[in-house]
Amino acid sequence: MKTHPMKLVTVICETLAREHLTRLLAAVGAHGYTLFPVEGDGSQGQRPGDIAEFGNIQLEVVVQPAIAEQLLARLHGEFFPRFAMIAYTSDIQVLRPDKF
Amino acid sequence: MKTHPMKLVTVICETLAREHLTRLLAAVGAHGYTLFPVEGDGSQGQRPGDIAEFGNIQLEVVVQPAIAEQLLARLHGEFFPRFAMIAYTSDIQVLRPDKF
Amino acid sequence: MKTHPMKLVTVICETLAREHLTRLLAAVGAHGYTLFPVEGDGSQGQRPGDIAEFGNIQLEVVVQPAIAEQLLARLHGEFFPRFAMIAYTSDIQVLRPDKF
Amino acid sequence: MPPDLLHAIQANLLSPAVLFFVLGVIAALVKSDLKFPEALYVTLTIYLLTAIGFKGGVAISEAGLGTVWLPALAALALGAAIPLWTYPVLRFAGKFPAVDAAAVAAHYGSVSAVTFIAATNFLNQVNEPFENYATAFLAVMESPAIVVGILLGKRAASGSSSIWGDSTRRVLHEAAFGRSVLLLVGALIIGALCGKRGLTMTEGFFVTPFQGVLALFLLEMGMVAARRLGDLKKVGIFLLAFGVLAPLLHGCIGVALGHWAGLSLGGAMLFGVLAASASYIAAPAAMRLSLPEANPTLYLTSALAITFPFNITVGIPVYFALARWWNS
Amino acid sequence: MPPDLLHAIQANLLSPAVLFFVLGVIAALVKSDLKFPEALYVTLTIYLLTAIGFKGGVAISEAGLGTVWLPALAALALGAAIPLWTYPVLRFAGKFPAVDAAAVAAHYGSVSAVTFIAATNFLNQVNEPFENYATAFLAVMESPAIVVGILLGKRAASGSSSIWGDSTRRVLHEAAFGRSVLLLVGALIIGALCGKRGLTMTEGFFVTPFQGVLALFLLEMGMVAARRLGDLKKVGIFLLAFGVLAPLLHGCIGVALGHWAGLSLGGAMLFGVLAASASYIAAPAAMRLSLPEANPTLYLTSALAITFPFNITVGIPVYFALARWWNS
Amino acid sequence: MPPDLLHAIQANLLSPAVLFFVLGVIAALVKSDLKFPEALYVTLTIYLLTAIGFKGGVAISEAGLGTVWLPALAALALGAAIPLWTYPVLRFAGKFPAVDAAAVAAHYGSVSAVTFIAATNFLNQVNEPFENYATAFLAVMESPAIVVGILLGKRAASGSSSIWGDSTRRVLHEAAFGRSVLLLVGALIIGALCGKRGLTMTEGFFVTPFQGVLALFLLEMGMVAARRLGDLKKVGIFLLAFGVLAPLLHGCIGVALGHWAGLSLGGAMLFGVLAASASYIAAPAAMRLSLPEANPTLYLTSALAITFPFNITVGIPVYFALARWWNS
Ligand SMILES: Nc1ncnc2c1ncn2[C@@H]1O[C@H](COP(=O)(O)O)[C@@H](O)[C@H]1O
Ligand SMILES: Nc1ncnc2c1ncn2[C@@H]1O[C@H](COP(=O)(O)O)[C@@H](O)[C@H]1O
Ligand SMILES: Nc1ncnc2c1ncn2[C@@H]1O[C@H](COP(=O)(O)O)[C@@H](O)[C@H]1O
Ligand code: NA
Ligand code: NA
Ligand code: NA
Repeated sequence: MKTHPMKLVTVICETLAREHLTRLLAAVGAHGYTLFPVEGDGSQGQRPGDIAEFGNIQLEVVVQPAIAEQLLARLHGEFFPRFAMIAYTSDIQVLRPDKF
Repeated sequence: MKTHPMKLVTVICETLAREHLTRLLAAVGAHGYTLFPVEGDGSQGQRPGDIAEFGNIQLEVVVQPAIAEQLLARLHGEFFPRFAMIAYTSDIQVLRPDKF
Repeated sequence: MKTHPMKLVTVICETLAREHLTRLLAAVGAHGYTLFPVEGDGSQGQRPGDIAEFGNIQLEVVVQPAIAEQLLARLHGEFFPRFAMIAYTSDIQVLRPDKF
Repeated sequence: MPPDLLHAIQANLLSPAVLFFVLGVIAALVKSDLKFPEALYVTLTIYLLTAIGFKGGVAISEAGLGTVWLPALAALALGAAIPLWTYPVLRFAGKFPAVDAAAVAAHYGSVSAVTFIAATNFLNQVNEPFENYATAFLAVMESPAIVVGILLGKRAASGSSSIWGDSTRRVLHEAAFGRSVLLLVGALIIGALCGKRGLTMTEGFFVTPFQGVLALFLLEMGMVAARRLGDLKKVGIFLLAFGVLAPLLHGCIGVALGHWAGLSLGGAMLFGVLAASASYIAAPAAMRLSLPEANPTLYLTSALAITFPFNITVGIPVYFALARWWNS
Repeated sequence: MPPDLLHAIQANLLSPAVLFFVLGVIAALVKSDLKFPEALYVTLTIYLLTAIGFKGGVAISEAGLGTVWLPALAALALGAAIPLWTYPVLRFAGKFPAVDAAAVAAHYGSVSAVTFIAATNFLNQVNEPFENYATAFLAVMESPAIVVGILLGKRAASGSSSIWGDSTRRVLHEAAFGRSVLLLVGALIIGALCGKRGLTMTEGFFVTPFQGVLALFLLEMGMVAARRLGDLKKVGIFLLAFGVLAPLLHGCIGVALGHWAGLSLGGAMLFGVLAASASYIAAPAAMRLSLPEANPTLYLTSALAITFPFNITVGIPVYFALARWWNS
Repeated sequence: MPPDLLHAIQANLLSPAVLFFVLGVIAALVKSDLKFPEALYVTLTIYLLTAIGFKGGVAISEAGLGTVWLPALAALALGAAIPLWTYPVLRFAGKFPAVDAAAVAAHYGSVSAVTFIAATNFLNQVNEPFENYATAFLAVMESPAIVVGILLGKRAASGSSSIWGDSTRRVLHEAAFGRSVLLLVGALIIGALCGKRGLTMTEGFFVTPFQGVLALFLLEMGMVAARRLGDLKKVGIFLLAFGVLAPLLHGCIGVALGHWAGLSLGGAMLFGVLAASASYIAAPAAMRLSLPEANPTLYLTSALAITFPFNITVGIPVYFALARWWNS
């Protein structure tokens, strides 16, 4: 099977940033995303996750490298100063490059 | 610590494909898997996840590269046409290669 | 955006190892972590996850390569013999290397 | 419309359960951030199924199996038969591909437990007595149509490998031990074994809060149904009409059959409701498993976004009026 | 302290609900592994909101809208007005940045449903009657202060791109259709449409277990509030004092206004409680969405770790004593 | 078997709670897709523990601490003592490694709250009165055996680094503030502080639905226990026999001790049930934390798949017959 390189961008952030984030994804042109609630600990303290509003979500999005670049830039500029969060990219291989 | 390369195959799909998927994993010879419910958005619409049957799962399986290859091929041939889903592979390092 | 290489260590293990694990993370100097409950199947049988105490968690931690090394070594020496678990590392890119 | 029917429709629309359903629809339409956790949905399902199962079982222990078996058999037969005429209608009049026609037919032969519960709620509200053991009909009607539908669809679909191959066995397993059948039949048997004494012990749980729990559940179902409204335009005018006419036709047949099987007015009406209702959880799950080629938008939209809301709001009082007319 | 007040405080502290709250605080302080699942938290919220909404709606249908509109308007106006004086106090006396002052002000103008429910619980316990339709005041007071607070804060903050830009529309959407407003207003309307008959049908769910459910919920809220106690030192002495004095002041104003609007002793006390309480779910969510520059530690700690526990334990009996004094 | 015992066993087996347990076992054996969400499991646990704790506390406030302290002390001592004889039996007769023997011993000295609750349910059903404050014995018996078991096991196991090192402190912390102890003891104290009046306020929640909730919980526990049945062959015949004989022996001792401590027939029986029951949540969690070298298959299978179902179905009526025989 021929696979194609793609970028996976993972964002872990406070739940209350969710709507901003999904709007950002639409803005940079991502075609879909996956998310789920997580617990966490970081520089801004523990997030036990018994109340969604005070907890974290993890959001994963598969995108073209160029879009990943753009996404990271805007996360850095607009989100990092405002929200408790981390973000990272990794290299993945997909079968249907046109889907992303 | 000496680490060994292995493949992580991640599948995000509608919950109702779960049983087919785990049977496919057994068929190609994976030794275990991990899964959890997720919400998502994609070409086939939003999946809010308040009813498991209408939601998504994310399934992660660590396998030998050859098995990953086989798994992808069968996902492509038998699952992609039938279910709302995405799948991708990434390179990971493990300590106990014989476990996978 | 200039990105910096970092290691993502993923641990999937029985929930009852949680406290030991988070203490280990603190001991090796990780600055945060993310975790969530998962279901799984492996050499030690199915873990359906309807009772947290009998289920699995997945823990993800972003660390410097040197710390990842140390973490893996201690997982191998102290955890693998004791708990149902797997662990693997992958290469990721972050924007704020000083955060990890 | 006869004034009685109007009155019944109005009474139904002003019940807490139906109003909470409407609130759920509104919540989804205005895109409110209200969302039920998945665990709550499952919990409510487990509660409602065990509660009606248990009460039904107690009723069987009072009435005796001798009274129940004939109408139960009729219910089972009706469920299995419905796909036999809905399939050709969808296939030839509706021009649907064979797997899609089979899948939709399975949904309409199977039943919606919530619609049934809402109907018993309605009967309680208008003080119309009914056979409590009617839950047994619900229990036996879920699976037969699904099996029939899959058999119809399998002739057309083709599974290419062993993952798909042995699915018949799995379908029968699901039909017998799937979550809802297991809970319903299990609770029925438990109720029958415990009898009235068991009910006295547990009525603070299975009876006291029941109507309120149903209202809460319908709030969620309103949201779930309304989220599918956007797909209405994708399914075409034929299926839209089918989603309203099929339940009306099946409701008539069901009421008549229930009457013929010796049930009271209320019981015959419930029979009609079962025939008229379409499954939207068990049947879709079975179709994804056994006929993954069938298009889920078609059967989910018609069962969940058309037939379910129609039955909950208008259908139930209509079948009641039918049963009354038949009885007089 | 007058003996009456002491007695009221003692009665409140020894109620199951408040003792479970204290247990929750202790659980968090000793770092017990007790944790409520998120789904349980949401379920309890949905239950409490629909239950008081529904009962309030039934009360409206009994009392008539004519009785309710004036005090409801007064409640709405009071909620919108509170930020107008708390903002300058925080900005100039407290020396807080503009966005932070605006955010905190929004929290104190908005309301805490749980505090309100605990207050009705207290009134039931001391056998003091009150207008059940007071839930309507709760419903109309949640959003206005949030909107006012955001407008105050927006003048200072600056959104740099379109993701942040169109937030006014979203804030108004939230204010009208956010989860808690939707459930409260929806259940109020349903209750008003169903009237007494609807209540009879569902009281096994909405009334019978209510007080116990509240106790369970306060157990969780005790843990949630106590987890924030560690942040007390971060917010400074000014906000600490504000978190106790603002509710006392607003409680007085609320009791007086409620009295002026023609409410009974119990109703005026609830009015005071609403004015005194600070939002810790709806308002923080709105601030993160619309004023993400504001520091959440400030508003969460003051609303959740200071004002909420103060009101639950001491505030409620104090506002009761105030209302009694005013009435005599 | 004496006819009385047979009758008691039959009465127990035909109660809704036990039948739902059996349904759960069947659901797991036929591999039904029925599954309780984790949040529901936790919620049911929290509910059951606070409900019996609260009612127990009210009973203490009625009876006075003077009545309760002696049997409570006896319970605590019994719990701590049981591992002292089960450990050598397992170590030398059973030939288990030291850590495994210690771990299993801890489980049998500790208690199962659900078994206790099922026993009170049984007593209610056969109209046998009992001391409601017996919940206090449950509360004090959970931890001592776990601490003793860990001390026994620690001598054999060796933690190689500081993550494992300071575990004694953590074990004592868990013993005092672990979830179930905290809820039980907390609710006991709250109940004692509130007294009868507190119970009147909350009985719609803590009493009315209690028996039904227990039935639902046992449905889940049936599934959980049955999933372990596959491990029966891994634990060996010795542990199989131990899982049935140890509870019988401990039940006798408990009934005798309870009788000696001045309890009624029902109270002595509950004492026996506590001694006979084995922990399957708190103890396994403590073992994974403090004796991670011990093999969980051994202690989980014996406590959960052997002793628990045995007690729920046959043990409870046996201990009842024992208590009756002792009393006569
Ligand atoms: N080093 C890390 N590894 C994994 N997750 C992290 C890490 N640091 C932070 N997080 C996650 O990101 C959330 C926000 O981080 P922070 O802003 O540092 O509080 C935390 O609650 C964690 O869920
Ligand atoms: N680009 C993407 N990144 C991450 N997850 C995706 C992406 N596209 C689709 N998904 C996930 O895969 C599911 C099915 O995708 P689809 O078939 O496109 O509807 C969605 O509900 C998402 O959870
Ligand atoms: N090959 C695998 N791929 C993904 N997850 C695995 C794999 N093997 C084991 N796991 C996860 O790790 C847990 C413990 O594994 P084990 O010790 O093999 O039972 C399982 O319950 C799974 O959640
Ligand atoms: Na039907
Ligand atoms: Na306020
Ligand atoms: Na014991």
